[in-house]
Amino acid sequence: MIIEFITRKMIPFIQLYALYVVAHGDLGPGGGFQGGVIFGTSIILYIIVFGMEKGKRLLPLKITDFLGSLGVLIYAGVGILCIVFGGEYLEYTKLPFKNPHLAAHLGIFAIETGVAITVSAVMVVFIFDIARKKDV
Amino acid sequence: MSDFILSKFNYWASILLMMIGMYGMIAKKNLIKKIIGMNIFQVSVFLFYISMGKVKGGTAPIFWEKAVIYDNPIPHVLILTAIVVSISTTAVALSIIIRIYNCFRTVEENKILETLANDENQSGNNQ
Amino acid sequence: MFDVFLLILLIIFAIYSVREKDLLSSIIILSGFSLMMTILWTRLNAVDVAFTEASVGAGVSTVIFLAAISRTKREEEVGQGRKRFDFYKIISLFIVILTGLVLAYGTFDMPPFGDIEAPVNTVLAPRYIYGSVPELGIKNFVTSILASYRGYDTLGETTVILTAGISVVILLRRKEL
Amino acid sequence: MIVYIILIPLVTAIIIPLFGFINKKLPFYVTLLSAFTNFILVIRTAKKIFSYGTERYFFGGFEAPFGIEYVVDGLNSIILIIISFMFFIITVYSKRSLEKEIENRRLPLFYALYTLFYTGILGIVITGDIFNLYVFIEIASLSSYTLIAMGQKRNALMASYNYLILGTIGATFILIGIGYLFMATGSLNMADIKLRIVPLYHSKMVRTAFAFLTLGLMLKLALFPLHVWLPNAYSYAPSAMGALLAATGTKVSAYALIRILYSVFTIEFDMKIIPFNQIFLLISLVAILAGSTLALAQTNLKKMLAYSSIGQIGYITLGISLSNATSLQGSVLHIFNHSLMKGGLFLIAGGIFYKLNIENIYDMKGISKRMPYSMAFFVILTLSMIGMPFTVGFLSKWYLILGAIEVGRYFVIPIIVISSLLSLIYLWRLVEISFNSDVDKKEISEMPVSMMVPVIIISLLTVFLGVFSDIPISLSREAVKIILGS
Repeated sequence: MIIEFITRKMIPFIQLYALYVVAHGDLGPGGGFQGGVIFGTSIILYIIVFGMEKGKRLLPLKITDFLGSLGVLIYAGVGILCIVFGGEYLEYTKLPFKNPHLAAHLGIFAIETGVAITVSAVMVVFIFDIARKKDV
Repeated sequence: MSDFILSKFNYWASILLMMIGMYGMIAKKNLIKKIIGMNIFQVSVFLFYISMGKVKGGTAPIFWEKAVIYDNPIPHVLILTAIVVSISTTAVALSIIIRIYNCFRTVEENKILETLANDENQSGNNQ
Repeated sequence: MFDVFLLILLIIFAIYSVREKDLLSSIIILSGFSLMMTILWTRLNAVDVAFTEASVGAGVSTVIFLAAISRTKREEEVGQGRKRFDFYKIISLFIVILTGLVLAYGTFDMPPFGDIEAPVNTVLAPRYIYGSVPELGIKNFVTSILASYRGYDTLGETTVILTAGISVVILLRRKEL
Repeated sequence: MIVYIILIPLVTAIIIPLFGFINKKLPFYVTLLSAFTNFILVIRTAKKIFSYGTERYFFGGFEAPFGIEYVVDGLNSIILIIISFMFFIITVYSKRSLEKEIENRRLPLFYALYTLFYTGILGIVITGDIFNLYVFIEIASLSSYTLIAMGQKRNALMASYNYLILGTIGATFILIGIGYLFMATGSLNMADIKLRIVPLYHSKMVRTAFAFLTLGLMLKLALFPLHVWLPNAYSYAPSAMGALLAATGTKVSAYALIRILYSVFTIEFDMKIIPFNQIFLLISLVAILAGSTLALAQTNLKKMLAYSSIGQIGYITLGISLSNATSLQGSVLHIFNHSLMKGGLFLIAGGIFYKLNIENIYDMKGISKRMPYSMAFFVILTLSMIGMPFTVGFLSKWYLILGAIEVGRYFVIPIIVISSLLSLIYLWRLVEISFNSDVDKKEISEMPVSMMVPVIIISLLTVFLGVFSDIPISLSREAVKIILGS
């Protein structure tokens, strides 16, 4: 009971921290990958405490599969956008924003988000499929 | 002499760790143990890379007005990529091991090879 | 000196983890090994890498190892009637020592640890360190290299993760397991 | 422009699972479309390269040693052509074959991994950055481990696991090599390293880096003493995947080895500073003989072809070790030819398994009556493997022999002849058994059209390119120009 209560209260904070890590990758340590792992861990914690069934209800497998692809698609898509706006692949400074620094910031934020989405989805998939005892 | 040893100690320690990991990877017969060896092997290679990026008196590679010398950020970047590769390999390897366990009911290489040899004999007799 | 102590401890942990017959303890020691590595890397100022290793090496990787042994076997079996002269082990030991010697041979020409004049620190690094803030406005050099200068590697890295995810799904998501 | 060569398969691989949600059959057509587009793109790029010279692409607009660079030149465009062609052809073949061997609901993810493998090998071929090479080697390896594990028999799992262990050791060795090289030169760009390495010939770091890079690649290449993972991996993988691996997997590693030897290290370093060539020559000759002999001992058709591959890899490395223009041309030609021939033979083996469910050679009595066309093409490919004149297999052996004569290593010639005779014996064995007329099952049951057409195209190409030999020869001459840096 207590564990469930604490987990329920803790998970939002872990997820908030994960978002902070993703967003602050360009200022301090951290970035998409670390943030993604932490976000994935919050869901793993939920699964460990509340069981596989509830975890699956919270985040159906189809959605994790979809998110895994979506993240890489965002990354590759940002690169292609850079080509569309006249730069080379992944040349963020060519994105149409006020100044190159802002463009670089937003471009990097976009790809970090992509990385975070893929990584957290795949981490959840790892746990779902490796820890599962039977077909649930 | 002690200067010389200290100046290379990080590299030698990582080489020793690599040897331990690699030994676990080839000599052990247990499939999971091999993967544990693989993890040690790869992490020690990462240690080797990180050691080469250290600069005497350097600060962490994050912009800071007071900093004079920074540590080299390139090895850090390369290793971030390599860590991801390492966890991916581990996950795939463990999935294959779970499948192997389901087919053979064991994770010892010797026993699996025995079972496979039996398989082949039987299919040979049937013909 | 603390670093030297840590390194020696790391070696002891590694040996113990490889030798231990109970896979559960072996995995826990491996996790401790990763944590100590994290401390060492923080001391070497590789904060980003330490952060990742703490969450991946000591966290996720331990969890999936534990999950895997919970679905397979926990004990490593010792071969019946241990032979005194195990040919296979001696061959592996020989290969490993040979590898180690070649690696050690390479270290003799290396620039000393922490040398700022080493090629590693003079060829590419200055451009990244002094270019990152004016060119891109990114304060964390690791992020600027990871996402921008060598951003394509990171796309490859994300693809590797996706590959692993698809692999795990295709291998394990089935009825008969 | 050349960045699209990677982007098309990469994006395809990502969206295939999404198409899989809509319809289980759609992924095949998406893969086919992307394979075809990519093949056309590669051909167009290659045409441009041959008329205007090397093309380079800088990611993110950061110039060479600072950013990651893609390079397409005379050497890798020939490899790109053969890889993208074989991938397209095998994709056509894969539809029926995989429908039989893989459960339907797993097909979308299978095709996603299959395309990721293709992305990985294309990345290995096209990149000009040594760490990027490692990343793409890992993409290709990880996907191939799983694809091999998808084989029907339970041996496939063990084959995949062994490949995973040895492949990871190989990849980690490559990573160590990159580390030492990075430490010595401070650079990661191949062309830049080549410039910086000249004053460092006697550095112990560079030598260690050389040892680990070549050793790691030899593991991936399955050169003779390190070949143990290959036969099982090739023979227990799903037929289409086995064929793809045989046609592209080791060839790409051979290409990477050539790149490392000649575009990262210099030819003086390989030849004069260290005794690499003598050792390598010896290993190659042993590999040629051992591969052919071991192939004789096999009764499983696919395994026999896999062991024969080990021998053929020896030919490729033989040309590299002789290290003159003619022998290198032989090597490049052999990468090209062998990809074509071995791919075709594996496709036929897969077709026989598809139709009749047999793999053992001695069970194949009289199958020429049941599958006459397949066996006819098998004979054509066999002749090419042996090195008959007017087939493409003749060219590479001819150039290898000429190259050996050029440097006065005459003892190479009898070994090539003996190995050709051995391959005649082990391949002809099947032909003879299949034409055995004791069995009188008359009804013809050929493989389906979509599987037959690729085999026909490959067989005709081996003859066509053997007769009009200017095309492969001029292509490989361009490649050698790049290797020797003239």
